[in-house]
Amino acid sequence: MVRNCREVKVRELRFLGAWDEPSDFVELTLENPGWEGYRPGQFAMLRPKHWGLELSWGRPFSISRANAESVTFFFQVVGRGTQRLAHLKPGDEVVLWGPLGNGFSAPVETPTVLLAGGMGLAPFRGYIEKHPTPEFLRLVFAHRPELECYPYAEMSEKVRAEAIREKTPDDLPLVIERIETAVREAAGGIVLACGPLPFLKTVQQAARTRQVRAELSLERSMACGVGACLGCVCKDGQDKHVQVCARGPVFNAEDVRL
Amino acid sequence: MVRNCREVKVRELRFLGAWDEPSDFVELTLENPGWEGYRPGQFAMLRPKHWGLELSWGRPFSISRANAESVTFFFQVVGRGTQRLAHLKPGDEVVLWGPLGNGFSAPVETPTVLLAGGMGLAPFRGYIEKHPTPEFLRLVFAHRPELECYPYAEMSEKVRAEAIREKTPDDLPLVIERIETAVREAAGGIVLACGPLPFLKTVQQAARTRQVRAELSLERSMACGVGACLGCVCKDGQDKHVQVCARGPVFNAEDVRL
Amino acid sequence: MDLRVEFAGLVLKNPIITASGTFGFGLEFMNFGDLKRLGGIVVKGLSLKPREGNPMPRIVETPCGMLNAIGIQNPGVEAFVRDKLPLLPWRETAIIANLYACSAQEFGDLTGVLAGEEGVAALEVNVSCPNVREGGAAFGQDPSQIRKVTEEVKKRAAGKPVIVKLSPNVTDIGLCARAAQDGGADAVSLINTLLGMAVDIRTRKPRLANVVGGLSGPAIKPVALRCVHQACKAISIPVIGIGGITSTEDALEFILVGASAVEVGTANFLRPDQSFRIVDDLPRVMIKAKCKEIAELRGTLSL
Amino acid sequence: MDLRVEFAGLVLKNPIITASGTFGFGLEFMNFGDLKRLGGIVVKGLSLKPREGNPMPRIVETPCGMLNAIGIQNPGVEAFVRDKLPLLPWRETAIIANLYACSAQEFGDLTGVLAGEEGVAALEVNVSCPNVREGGAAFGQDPSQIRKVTEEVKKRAAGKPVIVKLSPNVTDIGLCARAAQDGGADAVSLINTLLGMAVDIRTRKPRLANVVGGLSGPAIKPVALRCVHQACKAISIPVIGIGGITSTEDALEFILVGASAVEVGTANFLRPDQSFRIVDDLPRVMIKAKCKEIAELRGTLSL
Ligand SMILES: Cc1cc2nc3c(=O)[nH]c(=O)nc-3n(C[C@H](O)[C@H](O)[C@H](O)COP(=O)(O)OP(=O)(O)OC[C@H]3O[C@@H](n4cnc5c(N)ncnc54)[C@H](O)[C@@H]3O)c2cc1C
Ligand SMILES: Cc1cc2nc3c(=O)[nH]c(=O)nc-3n(C[C@H](O)[C@H](O)[C@H](O)COP(=O)(O)OP(=O)(O)OC[C@H]3O[C@@H](n4cnc5c(N)ncnc54)[C@H](O)[C@@H]3O)c2cc1C
Ligand SMILES: Cc1cc2nc3c(=O)[nH]c(=O)nc-3n(C[C@H](O)[C@H](O)[C@H](O)COP(=O)(O)O)c2cc1C
Ligand SMILES: Cc1cc2nc3c(=O)[nH]c(=O)nc-3n(C[C@H](O)[C@H](O)[C@H](O)COP(=O)(O)O)c2cc1C
Ligand code: FES
Ligand code: FES
Repeated sequence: MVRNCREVKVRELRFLGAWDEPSDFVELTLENPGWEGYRPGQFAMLRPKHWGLELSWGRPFSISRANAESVTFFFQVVGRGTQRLAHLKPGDEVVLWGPLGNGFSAPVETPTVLLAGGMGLAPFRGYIEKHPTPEFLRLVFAHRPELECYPYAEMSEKVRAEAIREKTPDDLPLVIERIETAVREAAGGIVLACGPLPFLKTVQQAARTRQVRAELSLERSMACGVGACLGCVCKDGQDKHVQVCARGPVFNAEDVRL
Repeated sequence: MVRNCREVKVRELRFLGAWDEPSDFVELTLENPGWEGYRPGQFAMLRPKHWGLELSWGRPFSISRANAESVTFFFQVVGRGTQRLAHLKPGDEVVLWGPLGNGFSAPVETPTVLLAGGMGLAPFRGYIEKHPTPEFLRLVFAHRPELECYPYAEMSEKVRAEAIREKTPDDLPLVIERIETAVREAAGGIVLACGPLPFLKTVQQAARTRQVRAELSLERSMACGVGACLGCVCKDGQDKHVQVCARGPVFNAEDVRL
Repeated sequence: MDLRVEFAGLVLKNPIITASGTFGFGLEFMNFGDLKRLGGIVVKGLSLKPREGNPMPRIVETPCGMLNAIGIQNPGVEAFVRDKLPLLPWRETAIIANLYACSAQEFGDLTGVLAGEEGVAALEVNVSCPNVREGGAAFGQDPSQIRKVTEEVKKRAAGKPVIVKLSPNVTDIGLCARAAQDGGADAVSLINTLLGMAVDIRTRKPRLANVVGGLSGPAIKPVALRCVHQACKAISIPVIGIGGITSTEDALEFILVGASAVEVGTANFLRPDQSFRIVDDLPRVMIKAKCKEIAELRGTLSL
Repeated sequence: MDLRVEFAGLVLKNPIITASGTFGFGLEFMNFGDLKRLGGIVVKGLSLKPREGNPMPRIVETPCGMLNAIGIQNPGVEAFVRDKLPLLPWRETAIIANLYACSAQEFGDLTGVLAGEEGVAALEVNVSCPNVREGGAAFGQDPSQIRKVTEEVKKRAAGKPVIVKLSPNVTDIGLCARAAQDGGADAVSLINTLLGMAVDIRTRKPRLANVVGGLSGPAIKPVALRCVHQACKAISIPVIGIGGITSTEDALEFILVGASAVEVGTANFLRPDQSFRIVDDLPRVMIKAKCKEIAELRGTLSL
């Protein structure tokens, strides 16, 4: 696998929706620097070339899908970097390094439950597309903003899928129950989860209780993305600090402390 | 005169030409926040709203012209700020404070020689347009880049004008001689000069020798533009530090040390 | 929503004060906002005699900040009292004089001139200006000198609150804060600028005629917050936070760490109405921070 | 064009070195450029025993900079020598070990392990890490401790060049530089990070678990240049400039002020090939600065 740093051009920026405070949901498509062979769950660091020095770091995003021509990311505007990214225009140059990290397992002919919370949906788009036996996949998607903000419709055409929305905090117990059921139903197979921390904790807990194999994709603020700065660590099963960027972002549920 | 700070929209950005290293010449037109009554030679501070914090200051530019709808600046790309300004797009918002400073004298029916060096041409565009007796005006324009980089053609239609180009350093003595002649020919009238420091020094020297009344417009790096920071001072005739932004940018040639 | 703050004998309508040297004498900003809306205005550094300041160039832009070596150019304290103070809305907004001198004696004399002025709400003692070689830096970096100057000023202040402005260019900011407290200061303010430098590889010259200058702006905010945090732990008198404050959120960060009020400096150059905008934005940001009055937030950082 | 620099017994093919803690063990960057093109690589801080470092969160982005409180997480000096060093191109590029310890004795022992390693070109002694409470900060801020540690390391270095890395969080950087020189250092490098802090008004908590951390990046470049300038005036041994270097122009600024070489830190996070790009850009920028070899530029600032 080539792990390079390239300058590529923006091909398209598409707004999928907005929610609550001005928080846009954006699909960003860049020229592909040759990453068809990436492993879903891997990510890349992005930094538009014209960014000055105010932001010191690139920004990590899951590779949502990639084909011979282009690579697509899917993000939500949450702060200074994503705000600026949402102003990119076709032709703008972006410095891109990756694919980074390890990615999800993709066992064939194995019942696999994809558990996505919010933006955690991103990596599963490519996962579904690339999987050799998609009929074994099942997607459970928990979300708060409207479904239209996500590329869910398209994904649900390809695999068995269901979405559950937490419209108000009152819905939370139901969502948790649905996650737990999904984990239970994966017994003998595997659960792959990506989403916010409380979501991952629920999955980890359920997988432990039900003794289901599970992989969790973690998020951290990242400076380098390549394992050098030690800013993004989590604790592994032995209580040792390991870099999420280089040793993850995907961990076996039993090998990581959340 | 209202000296306010407003957010206005970009109406147009026009590239007039480029020269040498990638150095663009740009005409920037903004919505006019109500400045028809400005005095030519006055300037404004500009800061696009989306600039982050990397650049700490706005940038000062002479008001090149203003009408009821719009105000126009004319600038050359020389550094970080002007580079960013050259990427503005119609609709972008710019924070604008001004009109600032004092401006040039505009005596009626007085022989007036406008001496412009390079970007020093900017303020004279509006000066010519607003002058009640333009038949008394004469423009002498010294430049290095091609004439097409400047809005000279249009100006030369309205007043008696000549341009002299310093193509190579060898041409410098000729240019200096032409400046000196122009100053001499203004005897009994007034010289108004705007341009780089060596240019202004030549004018000041010639005006002193020939005892011609002259006004010089100075440039300084500016942080506030309103006389508060004391970062932009020059020395007046009594060797006192005075703010170029608030007490100038136009000074009587005999009242300033260059 | 209650935006008032009271400390060191001062009552401010809100905790936003403009910092010395970045807001002139306030009058320069009258067309950009209503000076009466500000919590306070610290005027440009004043000396006994008029000062021409340093030669040019005096300012350089740096990443997210700037360097300055103005050298306390000012018309002298008497011209201030005569020409500027009467034009300021001192009944509505605290006008704070910023004192610059090169000896304890001179600080005392300067205090003498200002102590009787009804329009002056408090005295901020700049023992920390790094630009002028004659003593500014030395005072600010030596706790025993800080104490001595404070005592001298306090003695002649006729009851006006004395605020000692501290330099961050020291090994132990807590010691300096304590020295000011021991000298009788009513409050301290910090930080003044960090000592910095810029050079031009083309001309091979320093970018400031004074060679070194003071670094300010968002770049130094993390250092300023740390210093304010350390000062708040070291002393019991009120602290005014300064350094890189650009937004209302920034201001509240300093208050969270323990500051009673803040001063806005370099941000006044982002746009001349920035301090007014920070004031206007206070209610919104306080709601976001879930607090109804400033005192409720002050020093509540959970460690 | 001659890009070589020689100083303190080191011969580097160019003056661009990657700074400790920002370039891992070099190996992390092998896919982004040819390590052999770098002037040198300072590896992540090493301690005698493996260290887990500080709890999370450890890093925060700040305007034109960042705070870190990693706390010298590292696998220990022996694992470095065994697992990392053999994979590095140490014959072609100077590999510099960065030493972290909490007592002079421990520094000595650490030196003992590294002194015999052919692959280690020099030792950089981190007496300045502000993140770990046990002593780092105290060493770096106390000239007599700096001297003592330097002597101890020098004694056991078996002739390998000893570079003492200085903290900027002091009143007088010249004194610290002199202490290193007096202790027998072959060179000093500076600056390490400025002590800073960041807080979150929403959670009312510090943004670093360690509360305070080290500020680095372009934001601090003016402070770094000033410190290097002062150190060069204070001592006669070579100086390595560090702090906010992002471009080739920045690097040459430090050399102009007197540095013999520079280290690039936080800029490695702008993009992972940034240090390689700075090297590639050297010839172009040197032509712009009108100089044919580095030595011709060094210390030629005209005051
Ligand atoms: C491996 C990996 C893959 C990711 N994939 C995606 C993706 O596909 N789509 C997507 O929208 N986001 C993704 N993220 C999160 C994304 O990186 C952050 O949302 C982004 O960096 C925020 O940048 P900002 O400058 O807008 O926010 P900032 O201004 O830096 O911060 C704004 C807020 O976001 C928080 N934040 C910052 N960085 C992160 C982070 N890395 N993780 C969680 N919270 C953070 C901050 O604490 C703060 O509260 C991923 C993160 C990682 C580590
Ligand atoms: C009253 C006034 C009116 C002006 N009118 C015009 C105008 O109509 N058109 C125009 O093109 N320019 C004008 N200028 C100059 C203009 O302000 C600068 O070119 C601009 O600020 C440079 O910004 P920058 O960020 O691109 O350059 P920077 O990156 O800040 O600096 C690049 C280079 O330009 C130099 N420089 C920076 N600011 C100034 C300055 N104010 N004066 C001279 N050199 C400077 C720097 O020293 C450096 O060498 C005017 C300046 C003043 C003070
Ligand atoms: C141009 C300029 C002039 C200054 N003049 C003074 C001064 O006269 N007296 C003083 O105590 N501080 C002076 N300062 C320091 C500021 O008041 C403030 O302490 C410092 O800039 C840090 O705050 P900031 O980052 O918000 O600017 C000056 C700062 C600047 C930028
Ligand atoms: C994430 C990080 C980790 C660091 N770790 C070390 C270290 O282990 N030892 C050390 O001497 N300096 C360490 N430093 C300091 C840098 O080597 C350098 O001195 C400092 O960051 C200033 O340079 P810069 O502004 O170019 O980053 C670290 C800096 C950062 C940002
Ligand atoms: S982001 Fe630097 S080690 Fe992971
Ligand atoms: S730019 Fe601030 S006084 Fe002129």
